Amino acid sequence: MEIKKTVQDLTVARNISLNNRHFLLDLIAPEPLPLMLPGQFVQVLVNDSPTTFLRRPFSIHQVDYPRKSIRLLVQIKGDGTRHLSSLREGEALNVLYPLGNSFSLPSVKNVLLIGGGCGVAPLLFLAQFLNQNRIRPTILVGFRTKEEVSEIEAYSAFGDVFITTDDGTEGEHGLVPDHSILQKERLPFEKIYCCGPDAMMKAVARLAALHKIDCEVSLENTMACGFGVCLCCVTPTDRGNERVCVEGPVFNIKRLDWI
Amino acid sequence: MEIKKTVQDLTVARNISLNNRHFLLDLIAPEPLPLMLPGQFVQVLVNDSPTTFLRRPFSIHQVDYPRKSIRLLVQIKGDGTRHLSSLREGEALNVLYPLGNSFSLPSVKNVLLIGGGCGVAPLLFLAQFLNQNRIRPTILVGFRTKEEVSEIEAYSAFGDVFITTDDGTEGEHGLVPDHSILQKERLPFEKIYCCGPDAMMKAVARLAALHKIDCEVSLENTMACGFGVCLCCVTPTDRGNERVCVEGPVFNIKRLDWI
Amino acid sequence: MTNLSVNIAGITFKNPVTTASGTFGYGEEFRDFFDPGKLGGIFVKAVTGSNREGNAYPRMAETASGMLNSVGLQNKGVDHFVREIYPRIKDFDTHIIVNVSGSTIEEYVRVAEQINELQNIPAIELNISCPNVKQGGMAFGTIPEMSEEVTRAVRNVYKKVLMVKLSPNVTSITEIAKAVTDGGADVLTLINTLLGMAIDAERQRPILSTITGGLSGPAIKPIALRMVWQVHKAVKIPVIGLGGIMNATDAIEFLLAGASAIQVGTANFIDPMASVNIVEGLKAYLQKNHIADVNDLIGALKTD
Amino acid sequence: MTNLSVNIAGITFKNPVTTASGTFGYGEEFRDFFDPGKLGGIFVKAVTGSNREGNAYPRMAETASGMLNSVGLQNKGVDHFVREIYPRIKDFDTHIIVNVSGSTIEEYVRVAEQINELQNIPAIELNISCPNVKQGGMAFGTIPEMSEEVTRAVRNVYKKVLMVKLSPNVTSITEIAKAVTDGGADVLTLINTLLGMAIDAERQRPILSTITGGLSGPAIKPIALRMVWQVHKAVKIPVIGLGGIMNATDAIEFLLAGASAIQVGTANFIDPMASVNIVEGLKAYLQKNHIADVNDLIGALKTD
Ligand SMILES: Cc1cc2nc3c(=O)[nH]c(=O)nc-3n(C[C@H](O)[C@H](O)[C@H](O)COP(=O)(O)OP(=O)(O)OC[C@H]3O[C@@H](n4cnc5c(N)ncnc54)[C@H](O)[C@@H]3O)c2cc1C
Ligand SMILES: Cc1cc2nc3c(=O)[nH]c(=O)nc-3n(C[C@H](O)[C@H](O)[C@H](O)COP(=O)(O)OP(=O)(O)OC[C@H]3O[C@@H](n4cnc5c(N)ncnc54)[C@H](O)[C@@H]3O)c2cc1C
Ligand SMILES: Cc1cc2nc3c(=O)[nH]c(=O)nc-3n(C[C@H](O)[C@H](O)[C@H](O)COP(=O)(O)O)c2cc1C
Ligand SMILES: Cc1cc2nc3c(=O)[nH]c(=O)nc-3n(C[C@H](O)[C@H](O)[C@H](O)COP(=O)(O)O)c2cc1C
Ligand code: FES
Ligand code: FES
Repeated sequence: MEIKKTVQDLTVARNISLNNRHFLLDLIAPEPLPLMLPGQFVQVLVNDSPTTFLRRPFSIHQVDYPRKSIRLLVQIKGDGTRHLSSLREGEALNVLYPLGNSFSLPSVKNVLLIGGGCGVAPLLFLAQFLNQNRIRPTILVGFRTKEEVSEIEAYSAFGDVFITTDDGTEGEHGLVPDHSILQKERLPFEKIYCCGPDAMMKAVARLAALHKIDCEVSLENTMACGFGVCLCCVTPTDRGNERVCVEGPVFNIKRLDWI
Repeated sequence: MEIKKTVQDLTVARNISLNNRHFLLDLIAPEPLPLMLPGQFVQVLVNDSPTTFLRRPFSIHQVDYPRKSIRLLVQIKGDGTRHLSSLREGEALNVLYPLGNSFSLPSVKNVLLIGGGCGVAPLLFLAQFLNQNRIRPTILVGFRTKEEVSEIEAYSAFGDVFITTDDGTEGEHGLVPDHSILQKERLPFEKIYCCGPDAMMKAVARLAALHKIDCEVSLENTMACGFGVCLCCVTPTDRGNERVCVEGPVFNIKRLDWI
Repeated sequence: MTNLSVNIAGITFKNPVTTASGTFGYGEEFRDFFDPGKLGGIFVKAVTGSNREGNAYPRMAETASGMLNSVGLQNKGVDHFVREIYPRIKDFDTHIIVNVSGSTIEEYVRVAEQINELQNIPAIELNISCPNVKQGGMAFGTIPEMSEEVTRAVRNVYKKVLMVKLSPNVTSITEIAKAVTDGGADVLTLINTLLGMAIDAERQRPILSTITGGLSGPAIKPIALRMVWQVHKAVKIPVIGLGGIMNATDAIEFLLAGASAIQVGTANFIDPMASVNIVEGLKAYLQKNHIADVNDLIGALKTD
Repeated sequence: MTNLSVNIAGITFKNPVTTASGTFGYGEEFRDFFDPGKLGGIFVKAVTGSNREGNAYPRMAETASGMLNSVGLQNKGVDHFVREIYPRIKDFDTHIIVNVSGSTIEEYVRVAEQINELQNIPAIELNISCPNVKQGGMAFGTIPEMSEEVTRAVRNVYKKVLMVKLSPNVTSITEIAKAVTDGGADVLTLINTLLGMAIDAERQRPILSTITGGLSGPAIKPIALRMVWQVHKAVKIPVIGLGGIMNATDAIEFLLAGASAIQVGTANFIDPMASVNIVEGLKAYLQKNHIADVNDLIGALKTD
């Protein structure tokens, strides 16, 4: 099924600061939302930031169809995200969406979601979607430090949550791929979905390959257009260079040259 | 006396809309204001306007030394001034000031100030300054239409005010140089100070020359730096190309090649 | 009634707003947003002799009011275009023009010959200005003799309207323009991207895998306008102008400087509606200024 | 202790941050804002053989992340410089370098000879790249033979450090760089402005009195970085880099690309403190990254 893309002025309903690097943006559409799938993303036009020329891509963190609202989870990286962090209720934000493919619906039951940093963004939507399909995933999320651990209640509603922090101030100490649930000789998972920094995703991909677990990752290649026309965002796959914004952002690791 | 220029973050104390094209900005300095003279201007750094690269020059409209406050009168022309129009109380504005020369203190008593559009900006400060030097000027100001006629009370405190509007909805109908007080065979003025659109200033300059009245005009050449280093703002004078931002903005019409 | 249509080398464009090669895909991706039939024309992504994977990622760097790209002509080759893509787009209600690229004169000629057979393609745009391929590309476009030679070789086999897209990375754009005109071009398109570079100061590395790439966007508009103006005065054939056009005002500036039509490039990425909005804005400008025919704007810059 | 000083052709600059000719006056205008002695050097406004009034107003147009200027070398001539200006600035606690311009080789030579006599001027910067004068200027800088010839002529009379400032409006910057090096230059400065144009769509007129002018500011940074990188690899003499540097990060990018020092130009207009802020930012970067000597950054771009 082909979902029609649209470019729309959404209205900021809430801008919720989680900590000094992360915030949630609730955006309300003027008309019923198009159907969206977990793993898809939006391209946001950042106004009034002289150093931000192109749109900025963000995963869809949550969708509330009745309220015609989508939620983004944003980490402040540079000028673009800094400008978004100061958006106020009622301001308009021009958004191009929904973009990209999505995570696949698994045919198995033992599913693990792994997210690090703001790579957790698409996993909440995915967890909810899995629940709707009667799958309760295990969710492993990594943060830098205790202050940044957030939305655990939201995740817990959809699955069993495990936490790591880089500095050990909450959950297990260390990086996500080092968490004890991944250190067993045989892992109880049949499918892994992973999103986060490249190095983390590659480590998880190696682990999945080792344990012969099917694994999908969501890439965050830099983008100019986000809807398939510039060919700037490509990644090498078994079919040559493919567009992360159309054929991705979600790829099965079998199709990448990672391992 | 050399006045030291400074570049400072001023705080917006008030942003007063006069009509849908004009507003007043009150800016408070963090320390006592430098001495400023009527005719001088400031260069404002417009934040968060992607299409505004250079600073924007504005005349000093009023000065309140005890409150460490200066007031600008701004007309919305393009993106830069539009951004300034939405500044809120408490926001910071980076300002480079004071710049340029100033109107000269007249040695005569019968003085006429003529301003059109936002060319009236420096005249309020000048009128106040003249009063402090025991001169009560005649003040002739032109506006587009009734809705834009503003600050008449402020001018009236310092002199006798006459008004024209382009559409005749208030004061005399027509352009400033056509006002009846200028249509006499002998004009009762010994000095004219004029600021406004080029065409208006040139008409006034011709009139002044005809009546052999000493006349100073304030130019608004486009500027890159505003403090004398780029040589972009020059005007031809009897000493060759001179910088409007340093040797001006005020020039005696004798020194220009206008007539 | 305001006339928006322009005639360029015998082809009537319903309006002078077209889209730049490499920034509009094959037009299909924009159908979610608007009917491509509203545009004067579409210049599709570069087509080469055979499949190319293009350069390695990263291929993009954002710069002040612009971007660098080093896509490197990724496409599936002319056979694939003729077989798979052409049938899908040939009935668009607008002119489809194919951007023809290559590394050798033979490759350009071969692609042009195959496109010549496609009934609904009224013109090709010879890309002798791509800065992102090791051989050919920009090299052809920076040497007058080579520009003329490749143009002439294609002219010999291509029977419809031959447009040639010039590189701005040259000392004298008029010299190249004249050489290409002598080679038999019907129309000149300018400008392609300027060769630039971006560095990540934290990682102390170039941002692009290819180190250098092509600069596009509003940053280059002053250079593009200057070149269109110079070339318009130097040659007799029509010029299509582009480089940093984001809105109708920009487009009008290019028409005034002498462009008979304009292309919208990088702007498509930021606003997929940019090109149709420009059609509307142009119409509004003409009406506001009581100009009955858009042709009255072309080259109408007053310089007295 | 972090070392910020660089040695360029025998001159020790206390730091690699200098200011670009035509954007810093004679340094005096900045004394209200900071002590010019904090800078590595100051390149003063172009000096020509005799008084020049420059071009007519308007001389400036704002563009996307940049500006066009067509000042046209307005200055009171070399005699006036020697007599009036030099005495006022010669004791600044920084290197004063004179930007030497002209319309003929004789004029360049005459100015260089006179500046050669000024004890506190350790170098000149030969401006063979000004796009804003009818004769000479950029013409010299776009033809390798002429670039070499004017450099050699000045080399014959100028005994101190000879820097030559290159024009970016060329097909091959390395070819010009090599020609100028062969002509006897000690140092290359790049880039000067790119030739551009701006149009007022409402008035249907060019904005500049001269129609075209020189583009500067962040818009041109990618092009400048690319040229510095290319030239740094192509010649053995030091390169001074500029073009759109607004902050310390930009400056570091130029150093990484191979510049031994940088110049701050248009940024001075927007923030008179830009250059000293860059000195501070550079120091902070070195400290944060535990780099003891700024020389370790020069040309250190990792491209493996
Ligand atoms: C499909 C997709 C989904 C994404 N989802 C989210 C999300 O849900 N939440 C979120 O916070 N972020 C997400 N990102 C990343 C987000 O787009 C960037 O962090 C953002 O664009 C940075 O913009 P900026 O202007 O603040 O920073 P910039 O000033 O543009 O960049 C700051 C620094 O971050 C680096 N950077 C910027 N973008 C990327 C990138 N895509 N990959 C690697 N490095 C980069 C830059 O090189 C620079 O060093 C996503 C990216 C993609 C492609
Ligand atoms: C010394 C001086 C004092 C000034 N004092 C005042 C003042 O007190 N109040 C006030 O409202 N304005 C004043 N101006 C004019 C003001 O600086 C401009 O209107 C402003 O810079 C426009 O900025 P913008 O970004 O809104 O418009 P832009 O988008 O830059 O320009 C919009 C339109 O106005 C034209 N324009 C812009 N600046 C000028 C100019 N200087 N001369 C002629 N046309 C111009 C442009 O060409 C364009 O067509 C002064 C200018 C100078 C040089
Ligand atoms: C991502 C990207 C890909 C491009 N691919 C091509 C191409 O395949 N063929 C071509 O002739 N020009 C190509 N160009 C150049 C554009 O067609 C255009 O000449 C240039 O971007 C300047 O216009 P703009 O500033 O409006 O984008 C490409 C530009 C970009 C940004
Ligand atoms: C207003 C102005 C005047 C200039 N005058 C000169 C000059 O006299 N001599 C010269 O060599 N370069 C001159 N330049 C070019 C600058 O020195 C510099 O090479 C160019 O602006 C690029 O750097 P930037 O982007 O940092 O400004 C001038 C530039 C500007 C903007
Ligand atoms: S970002 Fe343009 S094709 Fe993917
Ligand atoms: S604006 Fe720069 S010298 Fe006047």
